[in-house]
Amino acid sequence: KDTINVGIASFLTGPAAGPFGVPGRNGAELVIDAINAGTLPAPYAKAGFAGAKMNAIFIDEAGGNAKQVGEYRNLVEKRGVDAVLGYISSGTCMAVTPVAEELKKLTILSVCGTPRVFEEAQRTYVFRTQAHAVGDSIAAAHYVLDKFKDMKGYTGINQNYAWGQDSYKFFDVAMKKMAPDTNASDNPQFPKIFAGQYGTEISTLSLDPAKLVHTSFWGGDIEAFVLQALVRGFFNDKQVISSVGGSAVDSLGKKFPDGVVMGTRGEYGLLVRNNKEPLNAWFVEEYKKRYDAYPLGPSYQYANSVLALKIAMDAAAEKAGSFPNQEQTMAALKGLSWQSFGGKISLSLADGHQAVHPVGYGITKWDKEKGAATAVDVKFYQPECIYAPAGQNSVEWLEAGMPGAKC
Amino acid sequence: MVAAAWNDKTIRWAVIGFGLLAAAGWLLPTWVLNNVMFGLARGLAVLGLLVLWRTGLVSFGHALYFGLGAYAVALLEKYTGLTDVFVKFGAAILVAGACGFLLGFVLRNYRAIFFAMLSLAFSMVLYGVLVKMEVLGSTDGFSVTHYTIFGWNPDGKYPLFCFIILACVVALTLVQLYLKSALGFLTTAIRDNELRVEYLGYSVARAIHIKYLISACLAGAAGGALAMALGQVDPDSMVNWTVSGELVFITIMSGAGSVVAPFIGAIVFEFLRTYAFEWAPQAWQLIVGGTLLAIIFFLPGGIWSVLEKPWAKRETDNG
Amino acid sequence: MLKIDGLTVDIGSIPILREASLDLNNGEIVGLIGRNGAGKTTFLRALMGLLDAKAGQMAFDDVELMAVPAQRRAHLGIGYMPEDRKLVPSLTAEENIQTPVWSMNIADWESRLAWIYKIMPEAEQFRDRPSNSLSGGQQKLVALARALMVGHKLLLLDEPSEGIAPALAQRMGVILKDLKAEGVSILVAESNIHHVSDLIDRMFVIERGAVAEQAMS
Amino acid sequence: MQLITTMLLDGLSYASYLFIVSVGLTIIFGVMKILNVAHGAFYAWGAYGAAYTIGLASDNDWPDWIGFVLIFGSAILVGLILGAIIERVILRKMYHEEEVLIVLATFGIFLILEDIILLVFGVNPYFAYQPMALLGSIKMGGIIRDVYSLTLFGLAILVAFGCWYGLNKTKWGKLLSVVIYDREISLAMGINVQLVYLVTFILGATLGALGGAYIAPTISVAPGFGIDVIVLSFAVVVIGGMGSIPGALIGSLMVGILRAIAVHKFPEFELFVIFAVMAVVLMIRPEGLFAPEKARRI
Amino acid sequence: MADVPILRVRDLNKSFSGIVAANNINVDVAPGEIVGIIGANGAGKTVFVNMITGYLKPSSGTIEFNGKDITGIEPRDATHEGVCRSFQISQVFMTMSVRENLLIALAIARESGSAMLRPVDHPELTEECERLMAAYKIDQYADSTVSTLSQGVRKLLDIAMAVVANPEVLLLDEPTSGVSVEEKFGIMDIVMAALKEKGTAVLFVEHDMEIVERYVHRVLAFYQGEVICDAPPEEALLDPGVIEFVIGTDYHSANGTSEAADA
Ligand SMILES: Nc1ncnc2c1ncn2[C@@H]1O[C@H](COP(=O)(O)OP(=O)(O)OP(=O)(O)O)[C@@H](O)[C@H]1O
Ligand SMILES: Nc1ncnc2c1ncn2[C@@H]1O[C@H](COP(=O)(O)OP(=O)(O)OP(=O)(O)O)[C@@H](O)[C@H]1O
Ligand SMILES: [Mg+2]
Ligand SMILES: [Mg+2]
Repeated sequence: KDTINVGIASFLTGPAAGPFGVPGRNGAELVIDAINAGTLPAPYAKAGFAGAKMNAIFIDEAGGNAKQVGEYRNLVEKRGVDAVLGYISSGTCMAVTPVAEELKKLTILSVCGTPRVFEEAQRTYVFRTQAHAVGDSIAAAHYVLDKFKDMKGYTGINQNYAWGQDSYKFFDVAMKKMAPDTNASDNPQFPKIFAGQYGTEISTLSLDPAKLVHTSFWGGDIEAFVLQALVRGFFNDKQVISSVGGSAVDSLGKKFPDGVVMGTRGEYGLLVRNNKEPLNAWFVEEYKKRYDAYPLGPSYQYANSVLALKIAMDAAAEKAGSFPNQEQTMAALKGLSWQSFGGKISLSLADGHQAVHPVGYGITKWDKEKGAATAVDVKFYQPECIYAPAGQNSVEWLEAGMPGAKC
Repeated sequence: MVAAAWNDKTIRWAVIGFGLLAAAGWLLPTWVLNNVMFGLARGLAVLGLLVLWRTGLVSFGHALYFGLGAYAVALLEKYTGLTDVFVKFGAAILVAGACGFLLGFVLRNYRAIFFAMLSLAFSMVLYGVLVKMEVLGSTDGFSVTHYTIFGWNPDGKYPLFCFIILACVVALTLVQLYLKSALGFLTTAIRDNELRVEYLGYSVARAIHIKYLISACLAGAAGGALAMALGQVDPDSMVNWTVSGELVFITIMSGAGSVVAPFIGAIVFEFLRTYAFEWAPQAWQLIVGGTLLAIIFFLPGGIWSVLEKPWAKRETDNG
Repeated sequence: MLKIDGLTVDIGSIPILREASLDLNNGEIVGLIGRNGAGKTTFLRALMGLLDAKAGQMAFDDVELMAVPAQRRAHLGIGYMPEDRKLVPSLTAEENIQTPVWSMNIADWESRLAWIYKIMPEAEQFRDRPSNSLSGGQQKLVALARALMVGHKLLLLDEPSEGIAPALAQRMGVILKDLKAEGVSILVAESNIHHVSDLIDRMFVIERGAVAEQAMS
Repeated sequence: MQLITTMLLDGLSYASYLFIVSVGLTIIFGVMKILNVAHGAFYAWGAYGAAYTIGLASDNDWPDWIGFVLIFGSAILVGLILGAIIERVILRKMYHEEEVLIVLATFGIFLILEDIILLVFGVNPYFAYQPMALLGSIKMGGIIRDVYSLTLFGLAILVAFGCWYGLNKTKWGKLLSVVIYDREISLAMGINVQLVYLVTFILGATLGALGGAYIAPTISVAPGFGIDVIVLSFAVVVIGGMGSIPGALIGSLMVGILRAIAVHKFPEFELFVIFAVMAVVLMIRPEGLFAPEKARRI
Repeated sequence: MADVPILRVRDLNKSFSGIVAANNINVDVAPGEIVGIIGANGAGKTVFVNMITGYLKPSSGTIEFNGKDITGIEPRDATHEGVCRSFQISQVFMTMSVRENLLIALAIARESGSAMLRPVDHPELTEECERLMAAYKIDQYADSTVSTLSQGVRKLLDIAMAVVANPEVLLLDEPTSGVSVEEKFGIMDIVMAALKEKGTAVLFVEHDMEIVERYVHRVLAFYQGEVICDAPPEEALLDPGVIEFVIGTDYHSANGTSEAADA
């Protein structure tokens, strides 16, 4: 077989296209082309996916979960793809997973964060090369407690949908467990997603005695929030910690305030921008050359999914001595551990289907000389510290006070 | 009544058509089967909107009932483990119907844009509740994975497809009989002149309430059917105002000419979207919007108006 | 002053007026008489440009009306009173009478209004009431007054006495005769010849879209 | 006390926002009876116009105050071009159709315009924060506020007064009420109906674009942000009563203030405020706060 | 004439923000009686009809029908009681055909409860419908959409729709205005003959004195919300107040000719 068809879903339209979907697609595209041409750096320089070229079919993830379920079926049943990659929205991941199982199609989730995908049921055909969101919030709590020991209480502003609600909930529980005597605000804000106007919320947060403000805003929402908060001197007064606002750091450039704690959900994007590790350096370099922008978190996440597929297929081919079938590829993928474009990733949870990797935070700083955004005080937390051991439900583990965490 | 139904030309042909479709479903590729099934499910809701539209009312809030139906199915499975399609489907209709019956007391007094927007307000309240409530799945929603028919646990979607076709046939027949009855005949009359209807001695509010109830039940049935066909429920795809808008969109695209139109329109829409999406993943809205404009311009009577002429011609030929 | 020749109007594909011809001299009142559905209203609407004519000529003074867009015809001094009143419900009676003043230059509109009130004192009584509260006949009066505001050359009246109490209809006849004396030409569409037999100078009978002049008995 | 002033100011500024984004819809709805879904696209195009030109200006180191000129300039340009094209090419041929059909047509236009944005401007956000930064901030009621949002209030009052005056006190406004009621009688009274429609639509489109353009400095101008505005502005229009400018103003104020109270005190209900206000208003006044007069029929 | 009035109106008043549209109206109508209502424009005739049929609620006063108080009931209940009306401005279903208009009227009048779920096109209804259309001379328009019909035809349809419920009291608001002279007597003959047979009491508002003279037993003349004259036509039409405010002087001077023309 000399080509494989792979469906790749990411937001190509709508508000999530700019911060997530298109950077994600670009990351995938860059790496696919490099693999097809055999131009990836060592140890992945061998061309192709088990020798085959990948023909990527990009589809738009916009339109809601139900629509995506339909589109997933179309990908598999109508367009006959060999595997499906991608997905950003947690809801969509939750929705397509049972369908993937039903249709028995290898599916690698790239970005979505909800732990429920693998904790509600054992999956056979679905993998995720990104760690889940509980770890993001635990790492955030660690970072806050490491750097701002004497902050007076915390509050949050998060979008009113599952991602925002979960992010704050996990952060809140983690804080309560790790530092029981800090004050949690009784009035955290949950504005409607894409509301755009945050004047009232900024007033409320300003009146709140809590100093630390947690946000899982992304894309246009974080940008609007930053702009509106900035003129009102909000950042002089409050310490903001953002879990996925990375795109705003680049889009707003020097306008983005210094001193904001920023995460990227892994060893990605802003936090590793100047990291000289060869795979990462190659990725940043090539990405910049091709798209005239720095790769963001999602660029890494998609690229990593593509890379995982390649590694698994190559390994399976070697083992089988011929072009691997889906079962062989899945067997190779299961429990895989590999050096990705951003650090080491291991599929070590959920019986080898769910990835873990370090998660870090840093503090934004505008580098005047280079005219580029950077992060300082970057600190990564290792998987043993932020994820529940295999087989445990991570929310229950978190609520139990994270027994056995090694930090 | 069965005889009366069979005497009706539309019903007769629809039954035959749906029968053929059910047979063809055995041979169709799965993706076609799925898209047809989604289309038919939505068509049920559109049929309900057609009943309202004939009387001049457009609801921007029928996602409320659509969502109630879908969630009834999903919650039933999740919390009670009941999976029988008849039970699920019945529950969807019951929940939506009960809600429609109650809200009907309020909405029957509204017309035009105010009817549309008050419906919208009610549906957005449900949306807000779902988004807030984690036990109801928040924005992620639930999967609906299993279905059984009288204890039989079928493999694949074909039996479900047949079930949905059956539901469509029943709904279509009942609605057609209703529209041809004196009560249904009032539909256009109310749109034209409510005052006269009152003076003739019939309560307009009551007539509208009945229509509203019918449309709510059908939307509930549609939501339930789609939830089973799709295997997924969530607020954004089932309850948000965009869903209501989409249903209205299909209604008008289909045309109000016949009770068959909603199903044809909904299936066409399903395929239109699938192909637009495939051809232009970055600009599929442009294709959908352009098609919409083209239909409005060249077929103001909806897709049905294309079929209407040959259909009417048959009528004169036969009688 | 008005000469209509071979006017043919279709609505949809149904022929409504067939080669209708009619002429009207300065200072003349002419009746267009026909039974229900004969095409009277259609005739007047076509004259106002509210319906497209398929064929024919309509010479008004020296102007060919066919070449004048609908909204410009009123500017020539043609006042039209529709059969079904068509008052703007959100405006008062007086504002309704004034509507032409807003779109055209009617220099003497204030004196015209005063004159209208003089000849129709009823109208003055309800001048400030919203037109949607007026009775059917009162609305008819306002519609007539509005036509008078525009029509200093030609008045097209569609069943002006329908629904008007006889005492008032009688006075209206007098008013129209006065107008005629001032040189205004008037075309009255009527389904009941008795309403206008004293008023009109000549009569055209319209039947199924065909118009023919008939001698007055 | 501090809380009350804060809530009031927050409420006022949100109300101004609501009014500004919905006034264009009210005008088109009131006069032409068209529920213009494309309003969301005008809003988005206005914002893109402003953001794009302000970005250019800042790249060329033009003074920041130019931003204000560009906001109004781009709104007018967008309104004029899009408004004229859409009215003349599409809507003009549809006035005799059923109202829903026209709504659907505007929905089609919306979809198309949205995707054209995507094709022209791409997926990355545009910013136009310069005007907001220029005006800086001011301390009111113990809280720092940005002056720009306060000017929004002024603009809302100005636009409201302008529209109200134009509709109720000028000859043109009065002509509109005739055109609204009936096309034939308007023609018979010498009114150029086509022109009135064209001008009204352009005006509505310009106001829609102005909403977007003026809001642009406070937000990230990115794909898909026009959609929510549609529902918001529909709600405001319905609360106020079809086509009523004072109605829209009062409706905005009610929603704005109640929303501020909710955000400060009962954040769980924030999402419901606008719909709750709409439901309550409609229950009490089935056609909105300022319902237009109806014709007497019998 | 029977002594017990079928319709008894007592002290009826109605005003609209300062405008008095009904001022202490007292009227009794006997079963089968035919009453002509005349009056100046804006005198309150339509308002009177509207109050009897429940469209407007009187400010004060009572309306009794067959001894039952029907003041302020809903129009549809008035219809159920047996009080029906036609309209000055035709109220018909504009986008439907003449036949469909009548079928609906018939269906509502004849069917009740679940019978409303029977198809409308069953023979009893359609046959009666055809008869009615023939009687009102609108059968040639049976399949035309009403919006394409002239005002006069709509008027006929409007009246036909009012009588299908076989009311005991029928109120007609200007039944012949806009109906051409060729038809108006024919129509009134048909309507009146049918109603006489059933003993229906009819009150009709009319500006055409020929019609009034020809058909009514009694005339009610309205002026500024008051009944200024309640008498048989011979008497009423010569009443000076009535002449001044309602019928004018032309009518009597032209009377001879018009009677000759009708003969
Ligand atoms: N839109 C239409 N489509 C089809 N036919 C129409 C339409 N409008 C009018 N007609 C027909 O044109 C004919 C003339 O109508 P018109 O209204 O001019 O009559 P009229 O002489 O004014 O009658 P009336 O005295 O009853 O008002 C009628 O037979 C009517 O049915
Ligand atoms: N809804 C209303 N609001 C305000 N005033 C009204 C209303 N209805 C009627 N009127 C007024 O009440 C008076 C009586 O009106 P009505 O319609 O009964 O007159 P009418 O006798 O039927 O006259 P016509 O012969 O012109 O039809 C009129 O002055 C009218 O303006
Ligand atoms: Mg006519
Ligand atoms: Mg009257």
